[in-house]
Amino acid sequence: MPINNISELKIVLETALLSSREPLLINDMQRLFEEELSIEFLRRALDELRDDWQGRGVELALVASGWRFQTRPEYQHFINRLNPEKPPKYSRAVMETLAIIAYKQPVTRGDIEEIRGVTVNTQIIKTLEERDWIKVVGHRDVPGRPALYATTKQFLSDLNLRALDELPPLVELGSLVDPNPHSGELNLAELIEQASDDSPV
Amino acid sequence: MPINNISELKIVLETALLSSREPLLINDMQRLFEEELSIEFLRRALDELRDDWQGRGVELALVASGWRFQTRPEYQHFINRLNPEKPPKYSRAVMETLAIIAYKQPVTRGDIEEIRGVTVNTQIIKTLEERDWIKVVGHRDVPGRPALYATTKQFLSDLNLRALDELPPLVELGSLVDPNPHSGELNLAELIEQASDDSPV
Amino acid sequence: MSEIIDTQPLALVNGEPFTDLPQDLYIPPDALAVYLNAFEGPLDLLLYLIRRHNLDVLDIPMADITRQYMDYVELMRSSRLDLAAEYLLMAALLIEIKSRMLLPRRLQEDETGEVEDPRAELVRRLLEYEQMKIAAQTVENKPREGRDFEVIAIWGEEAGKLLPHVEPGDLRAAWLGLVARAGAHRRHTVGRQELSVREAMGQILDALQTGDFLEFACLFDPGKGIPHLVVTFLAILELARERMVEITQSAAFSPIYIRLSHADQ
Repeated sequence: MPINNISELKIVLETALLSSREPLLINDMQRLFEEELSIEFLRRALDELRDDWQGRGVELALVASGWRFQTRPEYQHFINRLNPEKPPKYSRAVMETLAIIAYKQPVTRGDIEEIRGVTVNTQIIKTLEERDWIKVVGHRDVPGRPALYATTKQFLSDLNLRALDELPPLVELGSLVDPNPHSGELNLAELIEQASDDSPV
Repeated sequence: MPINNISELKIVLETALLSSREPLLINDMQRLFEEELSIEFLRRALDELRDDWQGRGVELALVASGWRFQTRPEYQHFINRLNPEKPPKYSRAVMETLAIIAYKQPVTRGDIEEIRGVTVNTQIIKTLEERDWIKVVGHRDVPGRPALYATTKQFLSDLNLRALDELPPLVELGSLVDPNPHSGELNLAELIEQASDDSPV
Repeated sequence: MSEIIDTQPLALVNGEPFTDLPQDLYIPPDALAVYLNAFEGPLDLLLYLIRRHNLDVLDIPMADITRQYMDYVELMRSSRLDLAAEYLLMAALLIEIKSRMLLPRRLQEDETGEVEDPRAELVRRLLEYEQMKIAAQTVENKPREGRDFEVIAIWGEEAGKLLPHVEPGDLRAAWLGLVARAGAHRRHTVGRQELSVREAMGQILDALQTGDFLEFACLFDPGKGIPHLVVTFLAILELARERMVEITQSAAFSPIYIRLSHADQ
């Protein structure tokens, strides 16, 4: 579905920004589209979008870590009258990064990316560092000398643990979660290969 | 700040609904305001708000646990490009167990086993409980007092439903005959593929 | 999957071109286990056999189905008995129904006035199961939060103030999600012992933060017992192996010193 005009672009940007838990950089937004959209084009759409939201209770704002929708302070008192909200949740990306650091420490960002199969947003590491749950404990002696992350004492006490080995042991999930989202496309050779593989599925 | 007209009301409702992590019931929304607003007035504002969001990537929806803003499925492919992580796909065993609980609730594990003809792995129940899709709602008064499972509001909301009766009705199978008569010549790979394919008919 | 398959004959499956199946649906034993994995149980298999032959569930030819079903179970039994238990139970049921059908019909009517058909109960179960199978597919195809759409919750002051709560179980869940996505072939096992070593590695790195040399012996706390000493020692070895620390000793039996790699840079 290619983007033909700025109205379509604005709809997609609005949808992505409203649904994202973390602020988005222009770079992130470029990844939304198959075709390559120029930064100027995106910038213009964001400016228009910001104007469109004038006079509402929510605004599009540019903060240190990117663009995000946020409630305008004048409307906060309405929202405060609702029940105290349930505490927010970390995104899956944050939780998985934390799990990898907890179970595999000390690890570099590269290690985390290798396990997760996707690049690790700087914001995720920042979030965990600001919470004082992870810290840099050294550098690996390879080119670039990447930082090695480990969990902190704060992390253990916030999770009510005395030591890391009190973390739940990792039992294989078995076949409850389909490991292969394309199981419809399996062919015989693949199936037999899986069957003869020693690792449990 | 009293509410003078429906436009002002809509702005506050929109702000609250966009920023709330949980769906809001009309009761919740009444608490947003110092003055007492009638349910009809709120209802009308919500209907207008829903219309205002037509043609956007985000919609105002009414689900089991209340009103919420959510992205339209047609825009998911943009969002997926931003976040290449795929949510887990549940195995057939999990989905069959869920379907039995959804359509036959409340049921015991024994009931599920009776229908499926196989023992139900504890992990399957756990997976569904952890997702907050099923819960124990009581115990059957027979020896062993087995737990009775039912689906939760969260299950309905996650499937974008207001109530259980919005689930599609069960197919009546009195005389159903395979609509795909086979050719007689079969190929093993195709057979396995078909068998592993989730579609039953 | 591996448990229900002998790896040796599997090569035979690969070696032979099993493209055409005879009418009786015979499946070579080695492929059978693979094949059976695709089924959720005996009812599922039975349904498949019936559907494959385009039979009316309400009019199952018991003899044919039972024979065919027994072929499967026999093959299964030779490879893995425990998997076959539920299937064997079904086989017993099939045979029971078949034998009852061979007996002269008792002209006994039930309340509804119909002559009881020994197949009735099985048919009822098959239909109910198939109904649920279809229902499962229906539920699967419904738009689902997190997969087909997202719930909106933009940033607000209140949300910013409250910190998310995390339970140890959440970490495990996050990890399992990762493993599931990473695919079936990669196995991540982290034992308790390995964790202790990992934790000790972090502590040692932390102790070396100043960048100075520390004497090897300082890193050990004999008061914590022998397992702790062993874990600490293993941690130092692992750190050295991963080139996170440098270990030096100027001469035999002289003190051993440890510092962070490239601490001088």
